[in-house]
Amino acid sequence: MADEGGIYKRMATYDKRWVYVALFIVVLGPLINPIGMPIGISAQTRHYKAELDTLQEGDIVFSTWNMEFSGYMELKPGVLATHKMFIEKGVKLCIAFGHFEGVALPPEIFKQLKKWTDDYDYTEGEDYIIIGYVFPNEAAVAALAGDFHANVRVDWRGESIEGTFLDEIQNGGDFAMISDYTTGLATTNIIRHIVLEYDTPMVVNSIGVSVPGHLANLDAGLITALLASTRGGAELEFLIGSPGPGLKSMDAFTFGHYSLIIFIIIGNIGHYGWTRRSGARDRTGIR
Amino acid sequence: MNEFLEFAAVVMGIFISFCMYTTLYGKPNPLRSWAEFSYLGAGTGVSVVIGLTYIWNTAILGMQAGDWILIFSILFGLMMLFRVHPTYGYISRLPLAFTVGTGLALSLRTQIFTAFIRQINATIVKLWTNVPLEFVYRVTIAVSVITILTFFLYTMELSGPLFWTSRVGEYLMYIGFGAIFAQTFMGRLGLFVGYMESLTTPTWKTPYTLASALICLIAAILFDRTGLGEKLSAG
Amino acid sequence: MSSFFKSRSAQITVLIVSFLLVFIPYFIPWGPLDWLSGKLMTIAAVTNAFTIVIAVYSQFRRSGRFINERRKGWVYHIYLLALMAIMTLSGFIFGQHAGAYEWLLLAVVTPLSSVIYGILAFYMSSAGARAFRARSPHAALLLLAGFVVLMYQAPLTGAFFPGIEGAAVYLTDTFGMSVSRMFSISVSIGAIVLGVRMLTGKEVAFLGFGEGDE
Amino acid sequence: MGKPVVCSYGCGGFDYWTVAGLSILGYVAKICAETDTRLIVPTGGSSDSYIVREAAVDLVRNAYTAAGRPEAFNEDDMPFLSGEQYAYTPGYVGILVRERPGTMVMTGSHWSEAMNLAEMANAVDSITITAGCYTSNMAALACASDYIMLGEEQPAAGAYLSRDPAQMASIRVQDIYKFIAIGTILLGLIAVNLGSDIINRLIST
Repeated sequence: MADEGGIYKRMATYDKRWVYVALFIVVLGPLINPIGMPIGISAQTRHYKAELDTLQEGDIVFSTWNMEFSGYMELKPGVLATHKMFIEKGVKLCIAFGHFEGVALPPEIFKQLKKWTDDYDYTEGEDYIIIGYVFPNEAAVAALAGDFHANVRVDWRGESIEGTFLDEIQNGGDFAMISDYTTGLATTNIIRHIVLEYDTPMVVNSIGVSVPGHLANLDAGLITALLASTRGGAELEFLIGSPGPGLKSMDAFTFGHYSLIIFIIIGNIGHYGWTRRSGARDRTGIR
Repeated sequence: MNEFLEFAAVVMGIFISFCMYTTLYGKPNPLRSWAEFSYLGAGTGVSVVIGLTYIWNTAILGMQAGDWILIFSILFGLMMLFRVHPTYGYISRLPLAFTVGTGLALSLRTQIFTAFIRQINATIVKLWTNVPLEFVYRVTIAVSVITILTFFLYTMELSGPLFWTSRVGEYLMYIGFGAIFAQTFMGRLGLFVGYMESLTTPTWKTPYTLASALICLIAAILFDRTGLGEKLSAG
Repeated sequence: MSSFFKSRSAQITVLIVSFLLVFIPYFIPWGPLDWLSGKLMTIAAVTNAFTIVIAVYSQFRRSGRFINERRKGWVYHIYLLALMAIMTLSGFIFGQHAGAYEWLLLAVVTPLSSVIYGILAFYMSSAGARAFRARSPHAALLLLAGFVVLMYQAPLTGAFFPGIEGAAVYLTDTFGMSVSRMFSISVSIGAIVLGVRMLTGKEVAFLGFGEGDE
Repeated sequence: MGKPVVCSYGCGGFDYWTVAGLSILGYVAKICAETDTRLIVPTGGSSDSYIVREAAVDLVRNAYTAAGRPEAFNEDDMPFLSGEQYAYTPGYVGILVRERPGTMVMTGSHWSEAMNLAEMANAVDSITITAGCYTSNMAALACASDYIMLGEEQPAAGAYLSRDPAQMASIRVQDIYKFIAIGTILLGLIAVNLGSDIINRLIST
């Protein structure tokens, strides 16, 4: 009796750590030996690129990095591909952080963009200014949106921002566009206190978990375009013809999804083969 | 930072990462405790430096530039610290009332528009357009929003039409949850794949990554089998 | 003086006045009031930033007890406090772009932050594998929708089976979006109602007042 | 079963979800005090959470006092796990792995760490009762937990358990507003499909 149900019981009650081992293997494998399988391009990403194409040389974009260093791991393809477009177009950037880990991002990001910044002579102070961690809470976002220079006097190295292209910015409405990269953090507050107040167009590169929420904002006209997670970034790399970490990760992305699908199938076989007959209960909150 | 120090930091970062991944094994071990307390100490240190720098850049430099009203931010900030004092805790009530009052004003004055009116307005649309698919989209959204809203009514008995709309709403909600679970999984997988990509690029990192993974897996199993894991891990 | 702080009605008055001074200028633009409202927001932002000091104090208090009483794992707490001190002192002395601060940021903080956030993929896999089982109508609908969107999100599928984009985008952009929209509507109502409770003094626990306090 | 109970009220400041989480914590603390069950309450998780922690300590102390067992209250079982979300998470997971509680009740405003905590509680065979506070969290926690409070079921549960008239009245007001929202959408759809966008213009002035 003990082993009754045999293979079906094992399929229904296997040690979940095998799921973890499988995920490590299917992700690390293709990263170490890339295969380069094809990918489809979504309409959402095409619209995001079209929105960026409306920018002109000299436009000042508010590039808001509302991400921890860990969130950057997911948004890296979208961040790098979008900033390559900004550099090629000669757009000026005001870069702000929404998390204290943001201070670790500029060295990492501009190291990956070095070829572009050298080719286009794109320099800090002239073409981009990093004002640092300025969004600790909602009050700080609202204050900065209303009176920029009363709340931002120095950049992230403590040097004055007077006499730079930021002199043209008095409030949130003076930016040509807000380009947000977000794991959540201050994005909702930027929509509330800049977009709603000044109608500044805002494009968002969001982690997967926040996509449903931003779809509602996109449909309500609060944001103008949405780039979804690693996959959106990989599609943008493809559209601008500059393969990077996104396209390299797509094989692992495919296998990661397929491994979950396989485990779901195994679980359902085990459920119908053993759980239903044994009267055991699946431990889940779904009614 | 010179080259050797940067190399050492990267290799240490790889090893400490897999020490934290031993959490997946599900049993306590000293490698995981070391990683946990490393992050607790260094992470709190970073937030202290960034937090106090923000206060300096905003309040102190602001006052030096003539914004004397900002003296209240220092005064209120110091009063806030009494929150943990056993006897004089009541001193923190003034700055608390002030910050909660301004916080409420900031969120309420815009939330009614972004999260309520704009969302209702976006649902009230012409259903029929000359694109059949768009008609299907708009009807689905309208029916879903209305029926799911009825599922979350608590203070009235759901009988008659309300019974059926709430039942339909519950089923449509679970379809939504299925789609949202998959999107959330895509995001989380993107985080993990993005980090593994950074641990294998440039390629010189790959041997250190595979070695750390193997060492930590073996260590987790040995600590568990010998019972040392429980003894040597944190309380 | 202490009676002012201990008076519930006095603190609720402060709450209401600071609320109005920031709420009204949003609807009635008037120069001096706009200026004051902007300054109050900056003051509130800086006041909130001070709470980091309470965090460090609470951490020292808890670790101190572990060390003094030699409780299990007390060595880890010495290590924690030492690392916190090194990070803080190095950040202020050498700045955020040099010294031990920069090294520990690269070697400890950013890797572990990436691990702890990225580890969710594993937990979602095991939870999904356990829960996506067609054992009830609700679970079957969840499984079907999840399966279609998961298949679509695997980049390879779209290249061979383009039709899946239509089905998956329909599920995410209608049902998924509707669930988000519904929660957005109902949560905003809840937040507004909570705000009214606070302003009318019905919710004062956050100020440290008990039930009977006056 | 002799095992402890872990109950958390979230990492946020005093927001909509935290108030509900505290009401549920008050009820759980009362039961634990009456049944002499050890209660562990992880606190911290964000800079906003410092303000809430003091209120939570008072709440649990009062529950033990009301049950006639003030000496059983132990503030060490309300550990502060840093003001940083990703330092709070491994600390909380460490408590689950070491204490292996019989039940974990996770309410209030939790963010991405909720999945870590729910799956680890499942791994140590705890009964897992959770509440999600944003859409993606609810979908994932619905799969990972044994029992879940969806969306506003959490504040409704908090009001029901605390018997606080103000919270009960709030749930009633929210239902009325939901009816207003449903009515507005229905009226608006009828009007706009008959050619008049009067409702759209009315609500967006």
